[in-house]
Amino acid sequence: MNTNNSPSAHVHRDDEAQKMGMWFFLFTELLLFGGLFLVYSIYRFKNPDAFAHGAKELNVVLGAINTIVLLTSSLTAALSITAIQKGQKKLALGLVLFTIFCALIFLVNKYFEWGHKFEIGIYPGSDLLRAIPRGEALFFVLYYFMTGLHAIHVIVGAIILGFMARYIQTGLINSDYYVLLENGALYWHLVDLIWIFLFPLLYLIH
Amino acid sequence: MEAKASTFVQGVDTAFIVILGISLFFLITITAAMIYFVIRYNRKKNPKPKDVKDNTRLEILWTAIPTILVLLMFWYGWIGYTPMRRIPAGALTIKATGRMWSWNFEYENGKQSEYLVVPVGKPVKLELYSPDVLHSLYIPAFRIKEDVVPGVNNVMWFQSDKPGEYDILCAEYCGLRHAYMLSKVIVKPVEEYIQWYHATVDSNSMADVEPIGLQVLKKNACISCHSLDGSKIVGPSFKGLWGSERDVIDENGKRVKVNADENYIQTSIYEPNQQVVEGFNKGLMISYKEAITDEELRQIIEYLKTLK
Amino acid sequence: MEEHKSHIIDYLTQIKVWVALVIFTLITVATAEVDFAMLTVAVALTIASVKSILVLLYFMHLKFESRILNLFVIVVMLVFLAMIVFTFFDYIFRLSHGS
Amino acid sequence: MGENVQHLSFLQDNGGKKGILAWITTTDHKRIGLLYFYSLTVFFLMGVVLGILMRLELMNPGKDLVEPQTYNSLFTLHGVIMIFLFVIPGIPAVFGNIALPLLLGARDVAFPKLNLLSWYLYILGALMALSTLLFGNAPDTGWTFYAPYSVRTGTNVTMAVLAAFILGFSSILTGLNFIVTIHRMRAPGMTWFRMPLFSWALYATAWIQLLATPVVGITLLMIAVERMLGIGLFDPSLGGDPILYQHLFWIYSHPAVYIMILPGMGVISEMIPVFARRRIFGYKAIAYSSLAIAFIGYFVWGHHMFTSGMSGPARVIFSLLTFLVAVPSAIKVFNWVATLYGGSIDLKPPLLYALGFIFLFLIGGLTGLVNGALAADVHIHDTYFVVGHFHYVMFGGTGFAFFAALHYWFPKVYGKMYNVKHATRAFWVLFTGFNILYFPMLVVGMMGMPRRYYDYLPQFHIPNLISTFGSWIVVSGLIYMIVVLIQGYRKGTPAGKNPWGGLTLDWQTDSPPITENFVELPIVTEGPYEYK
Ligand code: HEA
Ligand code: HEA
Ligand code: HEC
Ligand code: CUA
Ligand SMILES: [Cu+2]
Repeated sequence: MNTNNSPSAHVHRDDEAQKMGMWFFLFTELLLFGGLFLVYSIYRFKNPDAFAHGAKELNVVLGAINTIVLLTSSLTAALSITAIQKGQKKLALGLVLFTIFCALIFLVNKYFEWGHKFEIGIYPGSDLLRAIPRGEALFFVLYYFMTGLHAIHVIVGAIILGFMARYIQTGLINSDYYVLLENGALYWHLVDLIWIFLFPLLYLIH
Repeated sequence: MEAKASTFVQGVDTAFIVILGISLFFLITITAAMIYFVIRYNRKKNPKPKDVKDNTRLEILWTAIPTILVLLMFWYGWIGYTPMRRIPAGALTIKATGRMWSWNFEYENGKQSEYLVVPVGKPVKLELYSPDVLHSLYIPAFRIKEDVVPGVNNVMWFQSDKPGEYDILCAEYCGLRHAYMLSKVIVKPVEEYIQWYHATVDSNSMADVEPIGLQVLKKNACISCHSLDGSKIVGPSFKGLWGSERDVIDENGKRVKVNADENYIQTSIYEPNQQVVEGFNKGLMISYKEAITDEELRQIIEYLKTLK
Repeated sequence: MEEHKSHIIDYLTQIKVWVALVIFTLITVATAEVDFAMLTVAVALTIASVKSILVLLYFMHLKFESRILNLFVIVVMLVFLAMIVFTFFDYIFRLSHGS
Repeated sequence: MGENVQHLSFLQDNGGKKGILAWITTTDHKRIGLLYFYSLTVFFLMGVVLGILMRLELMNPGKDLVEPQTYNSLFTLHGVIMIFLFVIPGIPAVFGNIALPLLLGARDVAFPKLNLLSWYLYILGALMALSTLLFGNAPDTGWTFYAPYSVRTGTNVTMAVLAAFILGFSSILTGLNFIVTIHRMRAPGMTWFRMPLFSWALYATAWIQLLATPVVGITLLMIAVERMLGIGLFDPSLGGDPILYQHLFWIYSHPAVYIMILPGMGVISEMIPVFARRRIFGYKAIAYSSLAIAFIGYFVWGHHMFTSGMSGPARVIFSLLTFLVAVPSAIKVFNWVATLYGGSIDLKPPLLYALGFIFLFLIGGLTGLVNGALAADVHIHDTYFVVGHFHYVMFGGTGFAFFAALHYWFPKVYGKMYNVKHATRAFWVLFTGFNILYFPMLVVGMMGMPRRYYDYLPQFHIPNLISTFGSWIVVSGLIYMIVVLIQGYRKGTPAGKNPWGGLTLDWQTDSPPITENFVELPIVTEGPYEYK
């Protein structure tokens, strides 16, 4: 085997590798929720009526609004990349901030939704959950677990986007180097992707 | 383990022999080849290696042959197993309860026994039931095993053609006394079995000389968690319990003192997680509401009174 | 280690995708009220799948990424599906054949 | 390769930092590999001690040494330590880290900082798991954490489960790093089929780490939440399904056994051609069989549940697939042995361990086939036969491959050579003791002794006694081996760049390698084992 006599290569930037790494990370996230989807589908299969009954308790309107909020935030996250590619720094910044704003709206909605459930006594470990049929209790436990884990991802996503906004401001992210923003947006889309399935599974299928 | 303790032995042992036979063949040939090559092509003897090219035909060959062999193994495993799942109609049905940490067998006429007594040459179906955690009913001599899963109605069956006594072991880890969750199958000639089945007193235990309350405690395996001599096993000892003052944690997590009277004993047995004795764990003891009648409860209490 | 510039997706395409997504959401909410019996689940999941494919292809730029990455996404989905299918092999036969 | 006097070896180059700080803040893949090696050895030795204590208890029926509760914690922690802290991270985190960039002709892994982060997560997880040992109340569920017992027991299961969750995360990040490294950092001219086979093995492993680990992560998280909030996810008295827990657990934990063995197989594939001075036989067959094992390995998990009450058709399908996953392993074994044919074989310690691996893995793999057969497994499930099986594959397989790698890359990493004669003797002690320790377990398992038994019936006594005796020999062998290696480290003769005559890129650079591995990045023009 020969060695290369050209000047030794610099440690050089590899955007492609960064993005690939992000995608692999998303795969693990998908399977993390995948495990939950599996649990959900088995329990639903075993207790179809109880699950349908439980789903009726959820507020479809709030769920639908949140879906649209997330879809919109996904759009603005995607648009911000186009903006930065075109060198429109202000626009990009605005779009990222708007995305974070949507995340907050989502969380506020979630807060009211959960708050209402707590008020009527549906929360993990509550007396009511102990009293209702097992299948239905399972539904609510899963509801909290799945939306809770998702909400954590929303929060993490918003924090990541916060950093992105900062980096756009400082110019670390610019029209020449924006893989960070792309990765942040990818993460955000994943959060959206998961919600796209959570919404019908939890709220709609009666 | 000579002869055929159960009808499955043949099929299972054949599967073992086929697989172990093929395995042994490969183990010996491959090991021999390695040793031979290491000696024959040692660097001292053979300083210049041959240049051997890859050989696709060889690769295909040693993919195909193992594939065929494993399919053969699968086949033997399968046919040895199918009879285990085909329960003959009209099998004698017995409810087998595995709980921490004892076995109990209940017959169609309500007779209960800590040993599994069965007639020779008759199919026996066991309906497996667990009130607490996973167990597994294992009879090595019969080559069968099936988990006892709470909330799931597993069944198993067997037919033994050889009278005798065989070990029953618990093969799924179930906590502290897992290794002591033992019992026996007693295979009896049919007439003897019928006699046993109709006898009111269980001739396999010397129950009648013990106080009736203790019998109830034994039958429900309370004493695998509660000692009678003051030592701590999993639950508090029964000794000195009656009438004493107990520190318990109630459902809201508050510490309270209660007096161990009839009421307290009753809730402790029917709703054990309502008041949990301090220093012990919730969830280990399950409710015995279904298992223990009011009559038996009274007998337990009478017996506890004698344990000072 | 080729240095390749990402494709720039114009604003309009993405907005169109968003409109489609919102419409699908409304459809799925509307059809949830209708009772297709066994089909309800299938319809809801199909719509969700279509939506997620749109997100993947456009918002996540998968359409403009390398072939290998697309392949990976498909493999991951298939592995996940297979996990579900194999688990159901147990439950379907267990529950439909009674105890 | 010219004048590289000015380049410091990675062992000396502290990057301007002092002492321990230069190590725990390093991003150099070789240093991180060594960090893993040292910490892992400590944990491993703890696991060994627990194993020895168990054997002492099992020497005779009845109580010999400890209380039942202690015994139950012993095998749980022994399992948790060995699985999550030793065999799963083992070869990838230590030798993958050290060797992968060298083999590929790269300066480092793709994400050096992430690499360091995985080590920190590993340490965090390890401390959490071990804290239960120190502060008492160690978990007593077995490493499988089966519900509902794991939900009910009063021991500190929550901590152990969260530790496993974090360790899983560490494993995922390592896998992610390796995949991207292999995709993006190969030296110019190194096509996929010019990669050394160890990289192929790590590549296949990384895919399993990425796709299987999250499933067990979420499952264990559910157990933790179930315990903390008292809700019912798997507890049947609250509507849960304990068999579903088993599915989820094994969806990860079966593929995990291939996380353990594939890197080991990769190591063996490196060594055999080097010591036989021959091009490896069936390069592509070995490379593809790694991928095949990784892929089929996802769909056989049900073979751990043949007696759980799973449906009949599922049992049959899982059994069939289990047999199919054995075929690619067989292909590897045949190709290894064929590589020896006509070679010029030098029986140095690394090769000795490699051949020992093949023999022990054969026994382990073939007993795996017995487990895979429905009829046979109904009898031996959850008996000592299974315990024998998995020690043969995990310790005899992965453990011996780990030793092989250790003896192989030792001169590269430290630049010094250990005493070959003593290392050879240590091997024979270890190998002999191993069989005396574990073979009786296969026998006593067939006789019907269940596992996780604190005490046993008298008919099982003799094999248990022999086994305990074997454990002492194994420990002596282990101590012998460690002493030889430490002596080598302190007083060994300089090893030179290429003591074994390997052709892969790791042997073309200095021993120990310089910080950025190569003075000039190599250009690759042919396959890794082209001995002429
Ligand atoms: C390194 C880890 C490792 C590896 C590689 C394997 C490899 C295999 N294992 Fe093992 N296994 C474990 C670790 C591992 N296992 C552990 C830890 C457990 C217990 C978990 C617990 O319950 O705690 C377990 C349990 C276990 C069970 C469950 C037993 C039970 O609980 O009842 C089964 C059942 O099918 C099984 C099967 C197999 C098979 C078929 C292989 C195959 O991959 C083996 C393939 C290899 C060969 C076959 C040898 C080479 C072949 C030849 C030389 C050719 C000749 C062969 C042919 C004709 C095909 N294993
Ligand atoms: C790789 C994994 C591994 C290893 C190496 C070992 C090593 C040992 N194991 Fe193992 N064991 C498990 C994994 C392992 N075990 C698992 C997963 C279980 C199941 C737990 C459960 O049921 O939940 C188990 C269960 C188990 C049982 C069954 C308990 C029961 O069911 O009741 C027993 C019983 O004797 C036992 C004994 C031993 C002994 C004596 C050793 C050793 O002490 C033997 C001596 C070993 C050595 C002396 C070291 C060899 C050295 C190396 C591999 C590399 C070190 C490198 C350096 C130091 C540089 N183990
Ligand atoms: C698996 C173990 C287990 C079994 C079997 C078991 N118990 Fe218990 N028991 C416990 C534990 C642990 C406690 C303490 C926690 C609590 O109060 O719930 C307890 C508490 C009690 C108490 C309150 C004791 C006190 O000191 O205040 C009584 C009475 C009792 N059990 C009776 C029984 C009876 C009667 C049976 C059998 C029908 C039985 N138990 C079976 C584990 C068990
Ligand atoms: Cu019951 Cu083990
Ligand atoms: Cu397995």
